[in-house]
Amino acid sequence: MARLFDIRILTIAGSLLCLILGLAFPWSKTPIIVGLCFGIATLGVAAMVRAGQVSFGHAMYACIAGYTVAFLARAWPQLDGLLLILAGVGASLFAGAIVGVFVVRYRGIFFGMLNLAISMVLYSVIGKFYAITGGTDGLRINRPTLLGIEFERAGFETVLLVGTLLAAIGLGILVQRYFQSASGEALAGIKTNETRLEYLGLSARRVLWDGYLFSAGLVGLSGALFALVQGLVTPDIGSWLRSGEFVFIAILGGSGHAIGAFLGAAVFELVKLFAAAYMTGIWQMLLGITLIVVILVAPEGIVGLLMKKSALATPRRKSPWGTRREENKWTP
Amino acid sequence: MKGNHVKSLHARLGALVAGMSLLFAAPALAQGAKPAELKLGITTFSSGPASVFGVPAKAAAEQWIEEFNAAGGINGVKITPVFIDEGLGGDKLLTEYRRVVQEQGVKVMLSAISSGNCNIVAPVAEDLKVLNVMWDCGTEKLLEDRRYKYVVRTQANAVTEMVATVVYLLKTKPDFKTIAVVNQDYAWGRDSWEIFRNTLQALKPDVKVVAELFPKFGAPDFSTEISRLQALKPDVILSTSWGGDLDTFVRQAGQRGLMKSSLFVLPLAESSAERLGAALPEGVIIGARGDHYFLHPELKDEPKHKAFVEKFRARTRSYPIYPVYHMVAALQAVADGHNKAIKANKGQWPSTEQVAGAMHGLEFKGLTRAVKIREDGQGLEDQLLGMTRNRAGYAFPVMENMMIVPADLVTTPVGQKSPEWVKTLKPDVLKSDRIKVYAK
Amino acid sequence: MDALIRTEGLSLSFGGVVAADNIDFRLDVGERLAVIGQNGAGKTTFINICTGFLKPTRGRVWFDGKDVTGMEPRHIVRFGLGRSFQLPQLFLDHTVRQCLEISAAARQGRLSFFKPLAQSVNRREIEHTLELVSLRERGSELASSLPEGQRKLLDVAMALMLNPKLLIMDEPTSGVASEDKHDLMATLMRALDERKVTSWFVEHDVDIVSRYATRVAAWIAGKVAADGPPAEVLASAAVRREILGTA
Amino acid sequence: MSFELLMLAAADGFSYAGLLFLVSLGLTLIFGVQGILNVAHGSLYAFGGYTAATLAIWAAEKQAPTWVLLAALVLAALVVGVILGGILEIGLLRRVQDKDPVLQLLVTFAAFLIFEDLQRLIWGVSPYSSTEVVSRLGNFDIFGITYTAYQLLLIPAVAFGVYLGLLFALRRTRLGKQIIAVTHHREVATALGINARKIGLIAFIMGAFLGALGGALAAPTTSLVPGVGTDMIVLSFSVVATAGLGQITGALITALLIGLARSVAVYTVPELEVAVPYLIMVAVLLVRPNGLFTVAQARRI
Repeated sequence: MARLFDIRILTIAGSLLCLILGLAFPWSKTPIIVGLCFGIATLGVAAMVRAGQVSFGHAMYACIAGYTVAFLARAWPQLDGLLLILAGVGASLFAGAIVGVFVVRYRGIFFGMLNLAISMVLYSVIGKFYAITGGTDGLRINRPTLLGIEFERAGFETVLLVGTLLAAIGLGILVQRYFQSASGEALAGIKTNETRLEYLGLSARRVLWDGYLFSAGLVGLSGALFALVQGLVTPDIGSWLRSGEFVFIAILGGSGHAIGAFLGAAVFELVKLFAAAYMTGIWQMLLGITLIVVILVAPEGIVGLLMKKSALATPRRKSPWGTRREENKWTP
Repeated sequence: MKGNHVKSLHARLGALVAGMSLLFAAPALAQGAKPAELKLGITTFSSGPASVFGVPAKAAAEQWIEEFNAAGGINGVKITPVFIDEGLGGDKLLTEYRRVVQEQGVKVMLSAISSGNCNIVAPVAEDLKVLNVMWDCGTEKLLEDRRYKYVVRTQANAVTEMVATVVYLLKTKPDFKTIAVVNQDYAWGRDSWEIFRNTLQALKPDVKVVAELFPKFGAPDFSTEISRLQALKPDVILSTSWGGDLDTFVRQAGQRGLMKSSLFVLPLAESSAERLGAALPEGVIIGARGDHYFLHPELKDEPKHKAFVEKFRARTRSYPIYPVYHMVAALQAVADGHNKAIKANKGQWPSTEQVAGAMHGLEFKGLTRAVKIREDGQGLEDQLLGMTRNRAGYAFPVMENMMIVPADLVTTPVGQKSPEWVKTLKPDVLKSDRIKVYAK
Repeated sequence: MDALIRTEGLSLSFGGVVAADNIDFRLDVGERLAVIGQNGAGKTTFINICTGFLKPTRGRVWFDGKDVTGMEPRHIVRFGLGRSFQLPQLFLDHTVRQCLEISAAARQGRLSFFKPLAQSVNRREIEHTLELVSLRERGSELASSLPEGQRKLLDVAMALMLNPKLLIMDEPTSGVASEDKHDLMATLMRALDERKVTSWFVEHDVDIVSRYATRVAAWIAGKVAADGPPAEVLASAAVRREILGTA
Repeated sequence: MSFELLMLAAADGFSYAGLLFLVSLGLTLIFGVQGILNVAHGSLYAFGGYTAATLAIWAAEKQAPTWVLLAALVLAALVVGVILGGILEIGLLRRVQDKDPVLQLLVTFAAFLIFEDLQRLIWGVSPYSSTEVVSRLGNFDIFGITYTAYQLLLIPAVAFGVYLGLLFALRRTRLGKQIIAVTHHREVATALGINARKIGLIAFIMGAFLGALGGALAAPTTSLVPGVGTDMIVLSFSVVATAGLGQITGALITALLIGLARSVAVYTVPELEVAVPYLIMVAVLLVRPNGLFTVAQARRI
């Protein structure tokens, strides 16, 4: 219970901080929403990390949802923002379901590479069909109504901030429940032993497909929100670097608990904001150094560090990738 | 226990918020009182491929502001620049933009280089009621689609540039039959080609477009495109590319003799010439997106211009390129706009709204001929183009056979849409006596 | 009475190596079979074919009256065939208790998405099974922290959680110190007896074979060379010469 | 598409494939020995290119003979390979050796981010290039199209030479055999008395050298700008994954395939040019999950 209690406090404190900062400094609403979006996407990627699979193409679901929002909003400007978001998530779930059928057959590097390849195809095609997609400059989205109400920029951002925050908390709880459910624990079993899963009468591919669908939906939601808050979608939201950033944040935050995704995203955004304001030109270097320090000092991420401090933490071996030079090794 | 936690948390949060407000809060200004300084936000690329423009422009801004402040500033108020990197991407740019406006009390922004970024910041500037001077981006659509109160552009737009390029091409080589284009695959490459093609079809309908190639932005290799162009043998090859892409294309085309068989038209190549050096052959039509050049036929010996070029060279070890001139133009316009508004305000320091009003209709002179900002916020900047020639004293080809096309002749009039307007152009425009040609 | 598992003409060869050579075999309910044979004789291959891990090149397998030839392990397991492994196949990042919980949840078929794992299984059953294989006090530790012997027990326990009709154990005592082997076997057999599970285990130790098996089958070069009561098989000449090396 | 066009496309594809192969070869070699997919490989490409351009500009200013210009390119790649490769391997990868492959991969991702900014701090943002050597080697015509000898002959020749040299070294030299032993089974090789650590370092530096060599050979024809390594890394990933990890001959064939398919696309469906390598990769992986040239391994249980 002590651990849960800590995380609750952390969640409440973090949420209050988001709200207070957002209301006190209007400019900070967008970075906070963006940070929460990154957190939501990372929740999805973290689910894959728990299964020992690292995808370098998950940003494609943000891209699919974002472009769905943009296409719909441009075709029917009267559509409500909430509907647009739902449609975006629906599209990413649909794509995830189909792509999932193929990628769940792959593990380790090939899982990462196949996702990467598919996302790169999408990325290049979107960048190329200028007439339809606006090419690399993307598509602008006019501010839609939210729940039937038309907002000015400030009001729109406040509603999005509150909405995204609530979604983040809700999804965080939901994903944490999923992690601890039979299905979620079986998903983590893919990392360590698929043979056993099969000999328990379970289909490892099906378990992974479920998780994949989850993650596609989460990344999709983040993409839809991101598109709305930016008022713009570009192919860059689906680039491999963005996928890499999600993995980066997942490792930074740690996949031991759903809150890690948000802690990681917060650190990531803060480093970027700090660099943008005070150390223009070397923000990538700062991010790189942060990542190396985290990997060397706390390979289980910020959550791992916090859990180590709390006495009742369940120990978890640090091993998010299937092919490990140890037990259960594939041999010729 | 729990209560304590929450309480101390609240206390801590309260302190944090209070602290941060102190950190970011701007001193409130009484209407009409002279501020201690004029904070000027400038967005420019310090990272990414477009930093070939952003970095020299930043150096120019620093140089100009130093001198300007030393000479007393605007009515005694000094300019303090705050630079923002556009290379961070649209979302981070917008965040920074709003941070400096809403927290640091910046009232005037110079933004942006990228047309995409101009599209992002313009509506935000209007919402925040901050004067936004688009100092380098070329998209003409922005000011045609909507009338802005707080957004102006101090230089020409893509239509002015492309129509002037067609004019130069048709006046120097009236009889070509085929043309091919190799542009970067993004909005500028696509849109500039559309304007160019429509203009060309209006002025010389018999030209055949034999290839439209759009290699991806940042492509490292154009071998295949060059082979295809060699097979097609077009009379003219247009490329509005810039930066590393243009350098690579020119270099590979030159290495393979393509520049001997076709006439190249490179409207942005002035900014690459010094880098390319001997790799840029003679006889290429190049432009500079405006009425400025360090060897400007009318202004090269003007003391102000000459002194600037020398100082800039001493500072950066290179000749000024077009974004440098655009930066100076924007800064000059901001200074002049303030002075105009102060005069209109009976010597009192003006509100941002008054300055924005004064910017519309302002006529100012940076390092170019005078530029007038129209009532729709669009600047009328004449266009200078020329042909490359090697000349003693320069390690790279410079422009000769220069021509200056007056802006109002080749810019969409207020209230009209460019795609329709360029189609109404008549070949008579080529005969205008207002187009000045400088032999040599 | 029908056989629990039966094979007919089961054959498999990789490249030029014949790993299973036309094997006809049956096992009835209530039997406790020990399989002996040299390394490479095809004991594990035969298990792998019967449980669906490998597909035979020829022949058929019936389990509990159903033709399961060529089915995936997960389908065959659902008919009531449990298996443990020579290299224990555990969820090393999970605790010992969680390993059993996942097994128990898997037995129910559909995995729930939002109900916590511990609440979706019968807690008493888990604790009882832990008790049965003497792993109760290590229940909250990570499976990866167990020594080899206890890993073997957990491996068997995970298969047992499925309430199988037949449990196949591939070398349950290998890698275990010889003085602990009897304890381990005693624990296992107690668990099997309690649940009345028919079983089949691969074993090298003659002592253990003669003590715990009701029937012995000897594998030589992909074939069943001898099959019958322990005393008879262990005494046969071929087995003594080829397997025990005591001829 | 006529035969003539196909030949033209082939000619363009060759040079591109040559560079792609060199970079991918380095990546696949490092993967084979170290089991690490090195994301920072793109930075090695970029640093190789920048260093080569710097050296070549300097040599060209001194009116150095052509062979010196060529040697400068190789020297640049060597310097980058040894220094950066050494720093990466000793300074970073060794520290995460016992950690998960995904953490190792992310460490190289972090290194990539750092190098990206470092490169800008060193060389600035202006495009960098030195074309002297290309003009010195001259041009020739095929089907009325002018090609540079540098692109059409030298780069493919170097790439093929490196391929043959590496195969020979791996099969015939002591070091090569040790590298193969470590690739196949690190533990067994160590038990046999091979210093796997040293071999790992040497192989890493060789791989880094090849990545840098790709950049160095590209420098005379392209312009080096910030971000030049980013595209190269994903492309070489796609070559390596399509071929199968650790497959040297496979990488050669795949690089050729991608190079040719890409030029054919420019002639026929230019919209797909950028997507072509990834379409090939998706298609191959769907049919052969471990890449074109890897034989699937069974798992022992």
